[in-house]
Amino acid sequence: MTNMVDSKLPDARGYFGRFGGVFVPEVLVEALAQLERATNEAFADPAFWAEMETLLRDYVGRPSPIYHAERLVEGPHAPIVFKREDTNHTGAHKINNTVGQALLARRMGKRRLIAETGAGQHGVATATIGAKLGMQVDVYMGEVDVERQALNVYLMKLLGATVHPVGSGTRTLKDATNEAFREWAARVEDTFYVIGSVVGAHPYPYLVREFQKVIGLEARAQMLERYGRLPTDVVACVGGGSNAMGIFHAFVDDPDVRLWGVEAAGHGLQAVDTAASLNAGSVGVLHGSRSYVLQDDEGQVLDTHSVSAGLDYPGVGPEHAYLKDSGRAQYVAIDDADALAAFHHTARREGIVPALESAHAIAFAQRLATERGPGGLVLVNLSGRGDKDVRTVAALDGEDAR
Amino acid sequence: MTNMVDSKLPDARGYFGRFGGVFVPEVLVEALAQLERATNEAFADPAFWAEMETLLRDYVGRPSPIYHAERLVEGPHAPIVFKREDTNHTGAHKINNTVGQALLARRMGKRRLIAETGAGQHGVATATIGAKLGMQVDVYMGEVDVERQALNVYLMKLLGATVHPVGSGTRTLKDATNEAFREWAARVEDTFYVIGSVVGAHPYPYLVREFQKVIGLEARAQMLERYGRLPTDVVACVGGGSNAMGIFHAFVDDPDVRLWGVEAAGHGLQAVDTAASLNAGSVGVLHGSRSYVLQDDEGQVLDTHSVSAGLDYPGVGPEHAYLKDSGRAQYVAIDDADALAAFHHTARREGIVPALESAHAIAFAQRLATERGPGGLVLVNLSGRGDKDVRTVAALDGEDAR
Amino acid sequence: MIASGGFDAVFARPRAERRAALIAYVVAGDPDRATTLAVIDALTAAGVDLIELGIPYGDPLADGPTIAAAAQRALDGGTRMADAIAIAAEARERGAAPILYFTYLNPIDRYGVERFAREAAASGAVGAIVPDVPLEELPAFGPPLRAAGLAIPLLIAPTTPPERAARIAAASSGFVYLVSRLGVTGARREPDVAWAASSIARLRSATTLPLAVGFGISTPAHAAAVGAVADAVIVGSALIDAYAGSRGAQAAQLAGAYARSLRGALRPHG
Amino acid sequence: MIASGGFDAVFARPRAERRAALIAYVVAGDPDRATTLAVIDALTAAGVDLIELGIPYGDPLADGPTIAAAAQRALDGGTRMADAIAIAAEARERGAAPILYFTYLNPIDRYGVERFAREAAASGAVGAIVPDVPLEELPAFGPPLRAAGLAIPLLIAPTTPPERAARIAAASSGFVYLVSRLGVTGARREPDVAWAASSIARLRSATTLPLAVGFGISTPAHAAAVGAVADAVIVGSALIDAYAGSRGAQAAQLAGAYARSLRGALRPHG
Ligand SMILES: Cc1ncc(COP(=O)(O)O)c(C=O)c1O
Ligand SMILES: Cc1ncc(COP(=O)(O)O)c(C=O)c1O
Repeated sequence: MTNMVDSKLPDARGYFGRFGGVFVPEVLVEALAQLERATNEAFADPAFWAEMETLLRDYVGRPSPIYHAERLVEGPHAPIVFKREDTNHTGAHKINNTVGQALLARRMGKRRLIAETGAGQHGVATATIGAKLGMQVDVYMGEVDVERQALNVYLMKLLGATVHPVGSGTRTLKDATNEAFREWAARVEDTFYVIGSVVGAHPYPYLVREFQKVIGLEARAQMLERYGRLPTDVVACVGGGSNAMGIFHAFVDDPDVRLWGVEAAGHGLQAVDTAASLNAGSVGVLHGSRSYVLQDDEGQVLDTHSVSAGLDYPGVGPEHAYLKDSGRAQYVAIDDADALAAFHHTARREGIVPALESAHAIAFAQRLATERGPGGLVLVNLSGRGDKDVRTVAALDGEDAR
Repeated sequence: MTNMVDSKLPDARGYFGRFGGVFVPEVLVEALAQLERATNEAFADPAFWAEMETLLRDYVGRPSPIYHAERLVEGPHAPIVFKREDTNHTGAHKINNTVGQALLARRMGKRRLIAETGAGQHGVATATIGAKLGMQVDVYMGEVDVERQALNVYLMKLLGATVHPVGSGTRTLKDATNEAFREWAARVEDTFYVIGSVVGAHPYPYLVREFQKVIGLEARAQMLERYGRLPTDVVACVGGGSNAMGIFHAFVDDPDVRLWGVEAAGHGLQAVDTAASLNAGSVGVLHGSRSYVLQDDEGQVLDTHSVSAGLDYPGVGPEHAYLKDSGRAQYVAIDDADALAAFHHTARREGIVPALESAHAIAFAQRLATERGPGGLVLVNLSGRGDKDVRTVAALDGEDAR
Repeated sequence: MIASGGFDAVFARPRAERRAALIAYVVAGDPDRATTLAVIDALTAAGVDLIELGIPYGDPLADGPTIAAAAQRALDGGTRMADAIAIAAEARERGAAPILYFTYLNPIDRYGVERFAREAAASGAVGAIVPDVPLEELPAFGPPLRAAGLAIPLLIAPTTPPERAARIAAASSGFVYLVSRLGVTGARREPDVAWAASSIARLRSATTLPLAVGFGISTPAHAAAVGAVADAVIVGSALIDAYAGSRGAQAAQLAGAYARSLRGALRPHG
Repeated sequence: MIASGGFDAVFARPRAERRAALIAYVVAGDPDRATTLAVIDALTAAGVDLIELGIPYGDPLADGPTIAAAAQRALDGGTRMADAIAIAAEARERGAAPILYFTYLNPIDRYGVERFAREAAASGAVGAIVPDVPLEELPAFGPPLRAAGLAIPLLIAPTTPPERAARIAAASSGFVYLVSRLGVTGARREPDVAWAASSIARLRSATTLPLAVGFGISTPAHAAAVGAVADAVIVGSALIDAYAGSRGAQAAQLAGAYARSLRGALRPHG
């Protein structure tokens, strides 16, 4: 039985306990307030959810299955069950959120979507729904990432989106996010900013969670139906934290279900090169809300590192900060080497090539399953497929995979 | 109302009308007979189908949705509905078949799977289920294809399979298939040959169809549920013909449903460089059965060309030859340029990047939908997703997408 | 503590001269401490009424490329919070125009809001603008600064609804900062003078504070047009552009010349 | 029509000499017509009893890399069906050993089975092996060839169940071809002599036809071992390897020498 928290948060000011809020230039305050009103209206409108459900079913391909990964661990262990977000259209949970936000945007009369992207997954997911709904899409992406993720850049072009390389700061995701905020500030009237995780100013952490919570709702029902009981543990990787909140939310009020967020330790928690905001960061304000941030003693945000682009972010959603401080969820970290080992192991033993992000969750789940023993039941959010990562891994392995 | 055919075929000797049969060296005849017996036993065993259904649901992610592609065609037109095989694990219909054959192999006590592959899709699908079931997998692939599909080659390695480059003949799919047959002949006792389409000697065309017919069974029920009626037309691309047979089979006995197979015309039906066996070929024997073959006047099999690797094959399943000759299905061809245009169009208008194979079907369906007008209802088998083709298309477009 | 004279002193001279005040933004430590000090001296000499001193931050959400790059140059040069405060203190000691800090919440938060308030006040500054602390977060953030005698000018944007603008004006101190157009700081896009004029007219009834207008002001013509309706004209990116790439005396000369051109455009109100 | 003497003539001499016959496989046109003719002459001179003449096919499912490559060389050299038949006819006219065609169904089918039967018989050949036409397909394929007087030796593999082997033997003509091990043609893997011996023993009761053994025979020792139990020994890939890369007289010399080494190993039955 774990510490209880309030699953009805955020409060009216966008707070989860002391985390969250709205820390943005005044020019965006009204846009966020508008978005909050539109969100509340939409969420209260059955027609909105009906359209959402149709798209999730026919376009995204939901429900995603749960799958017993039988060959992952040897010796006595708890069954490990994957929630298969990798089977979604575009290959990850990201699309659940972009579909929802694009519908909100259309409802608000905005014809243009903007998004930040790191590795390109959220950019592709935004470009995807933009193409489907006939909306203009502009994606902001750090120059460094444009260079190393040429495939996703081309994919976004194929989908009709325009990719804008961002040359400021570290020229990666953090700066792309800054730039998207700036672009939004410049064109708030006709532009909807589609944020890719449970980060940013209120109402983003809330609405992204609401769009992603379908993962946990489905998984909870599927576990009860298949196993006649809830999992003992739920494990998910945490970058910004959207897939994790997506699967955690449905279990937050189940006191006996332990929630585990797995961050990217990169080269290690003690190293400079890490991306584990909750494990190695401190409380700060980044991209519009208060949460844990990887920063120096002057409040300057640090460069991060993870082999997995989707976890390579110095912040984390405020609801995770709240769950951490309350003890309701525990946050651990897995380094590059262990994540890569889990990537290979899952491919070889299950015939599933996981996203490097998800491989962090799997690596931790393997240990946990052994620790729990046969009485346990470990649910892992397989947030995405690893096709996008094959070249990265091949390069690390010194293999050719053009 | 169209010509009727016998959907209960093949007959006991493996014939669909005058097509099919068993034309293999004697060393394989008994292996095929064994396979036929095992297939019949398995198909009569509810436990076999129960395991198959579990895997299709949890591992493959079935049922795949149907999806109304609203923005594909302008002007008055019949709705176009995609059957979304692209949402399957590994990204195409191929996995339905490899899961089935791997279960058959295990039932027969064979611990080793071999497969031929062209672009690598079937190789990856075989490596995938082999990894999951803990079976050894050897994949035969032409040297030319190994060179140009390095990514899939690496993916197979990741999944624990061994890829054997084939240096004979044209060093492409046809020769890889020859080599797989030879390897099977050398190790029939412990080896199961997983054929990737409704081709080869009996019982392959039959059993592959039985494993793929889930596509049509699902789609038929989904259409009735969603639209209250059957489609007027069913469209699928035809390489070897497995995705097409998979969706056609459930509709063969519906006289008002027109069936359209779309072949790859490559540079055009009149050109030397084509892959349209039914449209430009003649009756012959290739890889163990009688069907249409692209061959010269001496019976030498021709080099083929299609921008889509999965359609780049000089033969076609015998059941298609039968459906063609009977008039029950019609076979048309779409050339590289039109397929590429449909590829781009579908990405931009629907946010779905189709496999180049499937883009052939879409290109034809666009025309058909306009011709049919609003009274029609066109079901297209979206056999796979196009992630695997993005580099090919980028190269054709002169874009960089490393 | 260096006497700041507070905000009354800032607006006394322009008020007496019946013209709009000129507020000039520079980043502390861009590209080095000596240059910043020289530039501040030159701006003072050019008749600038208030120096907005940017404390460099690596993720400046409200700033465009010019100021973001200037902040990065300052950070790359090793400028830390204490350095920025020391620059302000030294400038004041050398008789510079009043100084107002401009930075973001995170560096202040991390430094400690109380500590920042104390040291900022001690440096002789008149206040601080923190653009990512909107009205709603002010109660949690503002008191320590106010207690130290620092003003916190708040921003009103074109997107701010009138009722909210009035509340912001009421909560503001020092002056009210009207953002002259959508977007972030930067000289590349023009200010919306007509919108500024009508907002000013509306806000006069809501506050007695001076109304300053900034964002996109880069030419004497902009300054003249905005200065005709506002109590203060704020220039930032265009000034930084004017001396970017140079250092020391040369930078000071360029900054001074540029400031003079704007200052000259601020004619007494009709 | 060139008199073939039929299959009886093929086995008359080895029978008289109480030894196993030697059957040698070459691909027509590998690497050219003249070489093939010279090689056939040399094989005849070396005492080969029957020439298996491969009509090149690009997708030879029953053949390993050696024969597949030889066929490809012949095709690349432009060898067509008519060329292969003409080579057979010319060889026979020059007094070569009897000739048996070996090819696949598709080239024959496309050429026309009746036309092939007619022209093959006219070339003086004794029959044709078509390895991808199994027992079940023989009724549809065989009659035109048989009507033209051509024998169709069928193959029995290690995987063939005994009951089926007996049926194959019964349906075969000319001889019965026992495949000595799993897999396709090729010299790289050894024949299974023990299996061949036991199969031969079992088949004796099912047929009066000669029993030939092939696949993997490459050394005089293999020939001796197999020749001790079988009525004929078939060599293919190893022979092709022996002269691959050479042409004309040199090829003939190499092929002849190699054939003689095998022929010498075929001792009279005890
Ligand atoms: C597959 C996958 N998993 C996880 C993440 C991390 O994001 P979040 O923590 O918001 O789920 C990403 C981000 O790109 C991703 O692509
Ligand atoms: C996506 C896709 N569609 C179609 C095909 C063609 O095969 P078939 O005609 O057997 O469906 C392939 C073959 O690789 C494929 O990958």
